[in-house]
Amino acid sequence: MAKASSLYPGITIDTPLSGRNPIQADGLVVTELPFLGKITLRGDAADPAFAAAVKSVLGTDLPTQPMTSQRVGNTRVFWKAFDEWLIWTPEDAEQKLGADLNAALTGLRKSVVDVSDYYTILRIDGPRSRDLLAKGCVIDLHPRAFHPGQATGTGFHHATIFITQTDSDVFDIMVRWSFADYLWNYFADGAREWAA
Amino acid sequence: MFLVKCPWCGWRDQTEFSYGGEAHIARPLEPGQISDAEWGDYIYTRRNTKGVHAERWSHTQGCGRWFNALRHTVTDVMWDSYKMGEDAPTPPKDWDGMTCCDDHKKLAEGAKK
Amino acid sequence: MSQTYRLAEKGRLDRSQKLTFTYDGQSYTGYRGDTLASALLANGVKLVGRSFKYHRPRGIMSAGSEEPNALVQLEEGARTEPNTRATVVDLYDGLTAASQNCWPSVKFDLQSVNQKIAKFFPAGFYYKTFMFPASWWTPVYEKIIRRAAGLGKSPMERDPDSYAQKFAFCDVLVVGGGPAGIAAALAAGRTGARVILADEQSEMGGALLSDDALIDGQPALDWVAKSLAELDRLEDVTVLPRTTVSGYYDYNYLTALERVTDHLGPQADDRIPRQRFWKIRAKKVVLAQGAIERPLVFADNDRPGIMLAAALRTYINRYGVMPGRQVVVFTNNDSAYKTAIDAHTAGASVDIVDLRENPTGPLVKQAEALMIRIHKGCAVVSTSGKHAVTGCEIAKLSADGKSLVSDTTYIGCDILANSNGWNPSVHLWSQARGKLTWDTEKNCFIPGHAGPWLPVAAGSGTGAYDLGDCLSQGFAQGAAAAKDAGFGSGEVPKTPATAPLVEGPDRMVWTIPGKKPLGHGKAKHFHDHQNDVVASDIHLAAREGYLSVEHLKRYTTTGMGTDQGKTSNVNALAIMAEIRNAAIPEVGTTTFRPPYTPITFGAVTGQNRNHLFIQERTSAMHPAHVENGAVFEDVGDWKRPWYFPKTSKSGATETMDEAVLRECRQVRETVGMLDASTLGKIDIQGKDAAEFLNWIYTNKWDNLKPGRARYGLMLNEHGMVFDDGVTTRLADDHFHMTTTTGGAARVLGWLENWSQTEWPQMEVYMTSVTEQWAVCTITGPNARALLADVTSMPLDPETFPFMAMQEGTVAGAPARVYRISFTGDLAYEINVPARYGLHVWRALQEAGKTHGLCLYGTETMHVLRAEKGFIIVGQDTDGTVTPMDLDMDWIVSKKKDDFLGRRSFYRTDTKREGRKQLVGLLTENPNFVLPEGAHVVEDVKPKPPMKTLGHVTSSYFSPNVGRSIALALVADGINRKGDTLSVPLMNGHVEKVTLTDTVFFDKEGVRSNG
Amino acid sequence: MKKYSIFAIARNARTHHENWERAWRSPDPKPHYDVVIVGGGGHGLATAYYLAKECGITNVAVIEKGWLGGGNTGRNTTIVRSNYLMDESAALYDHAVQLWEDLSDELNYNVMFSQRGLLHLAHNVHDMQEIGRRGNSIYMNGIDSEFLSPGQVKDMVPIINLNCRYPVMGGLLQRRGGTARHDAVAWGYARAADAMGVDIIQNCEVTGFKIEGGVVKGVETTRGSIGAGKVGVVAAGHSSVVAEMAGFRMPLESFPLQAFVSEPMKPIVDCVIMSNAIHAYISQSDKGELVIGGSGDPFISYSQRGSFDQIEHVVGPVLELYPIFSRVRMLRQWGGITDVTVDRSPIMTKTPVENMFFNCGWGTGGFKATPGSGHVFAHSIAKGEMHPIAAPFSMDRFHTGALIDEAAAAAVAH
Ligand SMILES: Cc1cc2nc3c(=O)[nH]c(=O)nc-3n(C[C@H](O)[C@H](O)[C@H](O)COP(=O)(O)OP(=O)(O)OC[C@H]3O[C@@H](n4cnc5c(N)ncnc54)[C@H](O)[C@@H]3O)c2cc1C
Ligand SMILES: NC(=O)c1ccc[n+]([C@@H]2O[C@H](COP(=O)([O-])OP(=O)(O)OC[C@H]3O[C@@H](n4cnc5c(N)ncnc54)[C@H](O)[C@@H]3O)[C@@H](O)[C@H]2O)c1
Ligand SMILES: Cc1cc2nc3c(=O)[nH]c(=O)nc-3n(C[C@H](O)[C@H](O)[C@H](O)COP(=O)(O)O)c2cc1C
Ligand SMILES: [Zn+2]
Repeated sequence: MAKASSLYPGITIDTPLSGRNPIQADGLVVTELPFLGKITLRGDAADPAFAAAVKSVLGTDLPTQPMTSQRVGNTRVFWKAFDEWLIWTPEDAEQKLGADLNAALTGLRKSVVDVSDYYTILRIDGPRSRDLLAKGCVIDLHPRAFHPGQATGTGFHHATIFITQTDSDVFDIMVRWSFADYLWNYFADGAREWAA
Repeated sequence: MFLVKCPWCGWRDQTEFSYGGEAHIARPLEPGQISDAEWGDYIYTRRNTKGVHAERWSHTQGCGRWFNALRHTVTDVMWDSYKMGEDAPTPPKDWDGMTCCDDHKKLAEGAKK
Repeated sequence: MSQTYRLAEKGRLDRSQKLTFTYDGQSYTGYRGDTLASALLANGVKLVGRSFKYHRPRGIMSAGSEEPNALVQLEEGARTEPNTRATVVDLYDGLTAASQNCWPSVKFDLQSVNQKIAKFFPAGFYYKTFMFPASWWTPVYEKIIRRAAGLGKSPMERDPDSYAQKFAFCDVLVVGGGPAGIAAALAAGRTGARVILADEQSEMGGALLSDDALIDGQPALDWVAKSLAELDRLEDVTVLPRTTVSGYYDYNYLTALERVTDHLGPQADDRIPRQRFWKIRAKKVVLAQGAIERPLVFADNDRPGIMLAAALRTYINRYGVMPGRQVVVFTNNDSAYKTAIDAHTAGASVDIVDLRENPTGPLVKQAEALMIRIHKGCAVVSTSGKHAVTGCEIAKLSADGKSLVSDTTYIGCDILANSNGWNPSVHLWSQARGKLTWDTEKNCFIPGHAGPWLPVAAGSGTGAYDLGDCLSQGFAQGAAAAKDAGFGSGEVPKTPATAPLVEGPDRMVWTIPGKKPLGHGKAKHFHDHQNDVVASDIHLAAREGYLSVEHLKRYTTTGMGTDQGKTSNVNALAIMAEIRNAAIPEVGTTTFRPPYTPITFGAVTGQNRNHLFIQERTSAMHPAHVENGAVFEDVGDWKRPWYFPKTSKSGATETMDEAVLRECRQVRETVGMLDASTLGKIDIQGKDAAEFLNWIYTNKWDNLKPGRARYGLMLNEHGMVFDDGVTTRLADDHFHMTTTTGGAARVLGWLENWSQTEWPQMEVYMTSVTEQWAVCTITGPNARALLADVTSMPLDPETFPFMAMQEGTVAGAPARVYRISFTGDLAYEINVPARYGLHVWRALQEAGKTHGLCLYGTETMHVLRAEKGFIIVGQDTDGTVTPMDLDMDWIVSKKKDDFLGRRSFYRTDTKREGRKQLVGLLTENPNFVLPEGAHVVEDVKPKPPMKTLGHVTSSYFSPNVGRSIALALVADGINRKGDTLSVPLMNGHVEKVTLTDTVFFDKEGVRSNG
Repeated sequence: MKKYSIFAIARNARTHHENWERAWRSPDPKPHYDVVIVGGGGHGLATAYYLAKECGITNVAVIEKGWLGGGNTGRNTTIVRSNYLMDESAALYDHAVQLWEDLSDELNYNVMFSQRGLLHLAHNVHDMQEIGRRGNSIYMNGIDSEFLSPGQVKDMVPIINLNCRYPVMGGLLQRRGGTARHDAVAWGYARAADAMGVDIIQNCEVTGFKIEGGVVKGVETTRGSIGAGKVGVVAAGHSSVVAEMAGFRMPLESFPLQAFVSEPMKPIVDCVIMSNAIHAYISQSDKGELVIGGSGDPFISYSQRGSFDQIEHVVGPVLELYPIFSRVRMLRQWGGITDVTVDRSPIMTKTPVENMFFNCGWGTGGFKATPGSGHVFAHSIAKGEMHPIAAPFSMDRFHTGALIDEAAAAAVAH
């Protein structure tokens, strides 16, 4: 939903899916998680200085195993690549986190980029979530193959997505702003077969 | 649609990757010192191997990293992948690409002996 | 008519559900559980189609997906569907079908005259004729051939149904739900493995559905039911009836088409997909596809009523139809005796014609005991009947099977069932790169060495026809597959008890001699019923040198029909082997290719249609553009405002030309605003970022000051321009790059590629931020005043000069404002995080009211930049253009030793004089706008060919210059400025043009200061 | 060679078609030929034919590792056109089209060359600029070329959906373009070449070359060594493999390209329609199948298959443009191995080995050139100098940079 900015008074802020009602079907709800903070962090995890500096800011070690993530409070840190992490923060926490990371990492090989608006996140919740994702996702999301806390980049037809499971039947899917409408429409169309 | 082994993310659908052509083609260090023909070969000429081909892939939709892999271009079976800068693994000389990846470890060990 | 041929008791039908259907305008009834074919046979309809070439009457030959003959046009209107095999259509109430490829009707088909002149249509006849006169081929001969060919008719309306795709993963995929497949699924499923069991039929059970076998002393179908119930209880087992596995691709990727609602008939609502296309990645695959019966190749073996023996048995037992009263069973093996026995039991009078002199199996004994007449050592040598078979002649065969050694005897019959043994279904095995072996005992191809994905086969698909063997193979392979996939110990469930199958040997006579030598007389020995290919065509092909099985296929079209030769291929190659005096495996098979049976395009596409075909990417300001009445242009997958037509009070809407003229003028007079969000943006960080850019761009970057921006050209290693854009240094180790809209992904890929693979030691990281930033570009003399209304940033040229960047707030939102210009006028590119984009756009629009703000789109942008001679990569360049060709030598650093593409400048052709170079063109008639793409010549000839010097890349009417302007790539153009050349157009007009500089407006470049 | 005609058929009908002679012999290889052609696809066979017919060199063998025409000649979507952008290409491909126009007659074999018209659709402004430039360029080269408005496109192809995701903004038509029967081309050339004494040797793979002092002397094959005065290599997808045998490399990569056909239907698509922006092309064969192709897989492969997702990427656009085909079914899909150059133009060239000539790099679009390619290549081999039409396509362009860049202008070469 478009809404008033809490940082800049009097300003309406939007997401690519502003104004959409959740997609609802039997065993399925799809909603947008708007305005989460998102930061791309890059650097050399093998460099102890880098690891320590990041830990001093995040309060946790960076995940170094492919497809894993860490959660500290409301912040989630995902392994994106061997030298890249994605951090999701609560709304409006990204500026401070970004600044803190930059400060802590000064002089080290690194990159910190705010990508909060580059992406948005769709949440699929319900026992049919896997069936919906199976309409386009090329990775196996069966409970034996993919667990809560795991995360990876992959594809959904034309969209590149980053997917993580947060709970037994809940998946959060991050997608570029300009592909959000497409993905949303895909889900909406796909959910029709279970429409109440 | 074959599978490609990302050295980090594991075996994934080929559609998640971008192909980057033949591997181990280094850019000439002194382009000014080489002939037009040598420069032309660097940009255009490729082994185009029928058989075991060393090639580059990027896990574009996944981790986004480039790596190298050996694939048999007759059957599209991938022997293994390896990170940039690492040496290529060595499948047995007579590997015909008609084995499944599960067997490659065994084959590789056999070849060493 | 009311199901005269329906048996009282038998069949897996729900007789409480009587269904009405229409065939060729006539109404009939059938039951739930029927196929269209079984229902037609129950109603005594045998003639269902006309053959491809000769338009001979054709009936129903099989009871499955291998059917070559009984193709119908299913339904009418939007849901019509050509070439549908009646044998696989589940009957539903209200079904409508019609015969196809015949006119005016299937009974009286005018083109059946082709039969009479069949002698003139041997294989390949069209390669030998229709050559004279040459000019007649396309308009006359080909038209006739096209009309005559082609089978059914395409739908002419949009499909009202929906389709879906499903990506599935499993440990064990079992293809085929006969006894072997069910056993495999049970064995695998019990280990806890994820199992998918797919069968193309409406029910699981395979051959058992047509059989009366016992398992553990109980009807086999009880075992099937019990097993399915168990599978249903296993959480990770999915059983998919009506699902044909269509393709077996690399790494155990298999596709399957599930017919979700086809058996229910047209649905009122398209919410439930009509068909679902499965894309399955399996760890292990068990192929239990069964076997397909092979017909005998005998004279006139194509009349309606002539069918496969097992098919007749299926009609009797599974569908409760005894389609005739007098049955002849013609066989070379024991299995067809079951058909004879069942037909006899169903009340028909039965004759068995057995090629074998001395058949011995227990089934033979059983038939003898039932007093069924058996004509041993005999063959059917002719058949008769106009629209359906009415009888046949039989005769004794010589020991070599090549000739008749007795007079013929006539037997009246209305059904002629025949069997030439079985072909295991090795299609998917072969698609999976598995080798085939010819089994000399069973006379068929069976799976040999497996391909890399190591599928396993079980059941009659391996040539094991004994039910017990099928079950035990299924259990064993299912258990082994699960174990290989990491489940269970490999322990094999115990096979239940079944009666052993005891069969005598077959007698192979690949071509049954007729009364006349092959190819003489009228009789035809069909092996490919659908494409009307006969044994004598194979002889002809061989005679003419088309000896390879692949040439045979293509010369005669054998096996190229919608059935892909499921019943014909092995017969064809066996006949070729005989002719060549070669062993059958030496002749070999043609290549098995997907799909196993034809798959609907709709299903392959699934949801990827209409608005989901390819994403429509839009910027954060898109809602405002829609409100403002923008007309959009497709740029890559983006929808960008092209122009903003105004509607006058009288209701007239501006044309594109009018809108663009107005927008162009107003931008230069007051101020305009463009949505530039789609430009690619890349955040570049790291201590080596500047050095990296030195490699990537032709100019120098290490000397750029933070807060300042610079334009760059990017080349590939061929030395050709492939992208351009402005890049800003945000900090020593931090740059913000922009790229063209269409080039964004390519450029990022290019940078990543070099940094990761060639220069991994460089400290530089790229991150795409295209959508992070929404960009409102304001440009024109009033731009500064407008911006001043919505920001408190200092805007005076000293503090905020051209090619500089400032951070601050605009309209209350955090912003980076870049003072760069693509119009040549004073301009600001206001970047805000996308969430603020719509707000800022609206705020600027509002504030702009007092500054004469006009919204403009990409077309005006193109005109304005052309006025200034700014290039558009991809329009004024095409991948063959160097910076020097663009007269942009100034941007190529002479100080750098190297950068990407530099070496290519020194190649003979690249450094050559007289290359095509970018110049301006002014037409003689200032109002004449050259078409883009028109060519420039020196010597105009009355008509082409004319030697051209280059072409117009950009061309517009420029209201600001007050005339038309154009850019062109012209050979040696830079040296030829001032010359007058010509542009001859395709409509005959020739426009004289003068070569000029590329800058048409504000040559002094003062306007960018405001 | 006995002449084929309706009369021949009638005559043979009387004798139950038992007296047709072989279309070509299956001779054993001779120890030496003046020219050995490696590769029995359309181009190789045409080369042999023109060597015999026009250059008076009849002591020629065509060596084919499998069956004649079993390479890309037997697996292409049969599109013929000459509306190429670059002057050099236009000259080459139009030379071919002119030969096509008389080919059935010349070979006495109906190759079913059907000038049903070839339409390129433009779906966006960039496409319009591309066809604008190409259409004019073709026109200036004296080749037929017409622009169509969307309405005219609709008149020509009534079943098209103009307002699809990328609306049809216009079209470029070449009326002389069309299709031909692929197999017949190989067979027709083989028969005519054979009749002039060319030996066509199938199931014989070239495994190496005899090269002495930088001069080729013969070929090694699975059926023994064969001496040769000159060698012309026309091995399409396998060009790099054969070049390796001769000790040099080519600027080529071999990519899979797939095609598929629908079940046959009554005539519904009259011309050939190509769409580069959404990448699908479609025509209907005389048997009634829709013949459909698109772009190739993006990795090298000799598997003669391709990935299923490429098929999906073609079916999607087809249904977008022709939604009525949603219920129509795909009958068969297959793949070929296309040797692709970076500029998407072929290579006809002398090589580092004297008397060895290469004709390759036709990639995804060489069927249409078959007669022209064979013709100029034959003359080049005979003379030892590249024919003027072939000369710009020499291999040294990759050193000088004088590419004939059909790829650069975003035209796709099918
Ligand atoms: C799916 C697809 C669609 C296409 N569509 C079109 C189209 O619509 N229009 C168009 O113009 N073009 C098209 N093409 C391209 C066209 O098919 C080819 O460019 C053309 O057929 C090449 O002909 P050729 O004779 O050079 O090659 P081929 O027909 O491939 O012949 C080469 C022969 O060399 C043989 N050979 C290879 N190595 C050896 C050896 N060592 N010894 C002996 N013999 C050897 C091969 O077996 C083969 O028979 C398409 C290609 C494909 C794959
Ligand atoms: N000589 C003989 O008497 C003889 C010959 C053949 C079979 N049989 C009998 O037939 C039975 C064979 O059992 P079985 O399990 O091996 O085979 P089956 O024929 O019972 O089952 C195979 C099943 O696979 C399905 N199928 C085939 N291809 C498919 C595909 N691509 N996708 C989805 N489904 C597909 C078929 O529709 C069929 O239902 C046994 O009872 C055997 O005794 C006997
Ligand atoms: C123009 C054209 C039309 C074709 N039409 C058919 C057809 O109607 N039926 C068919 O089964 N195959 C058809 N094919 C495909 C061939 O069967 C075969 O797949 C192709 O020649 C490649 O050979 P391969 O599959 O044996 O490798 C056609 C091929 C081409 C090139
Ligand atoms: Zn990865």
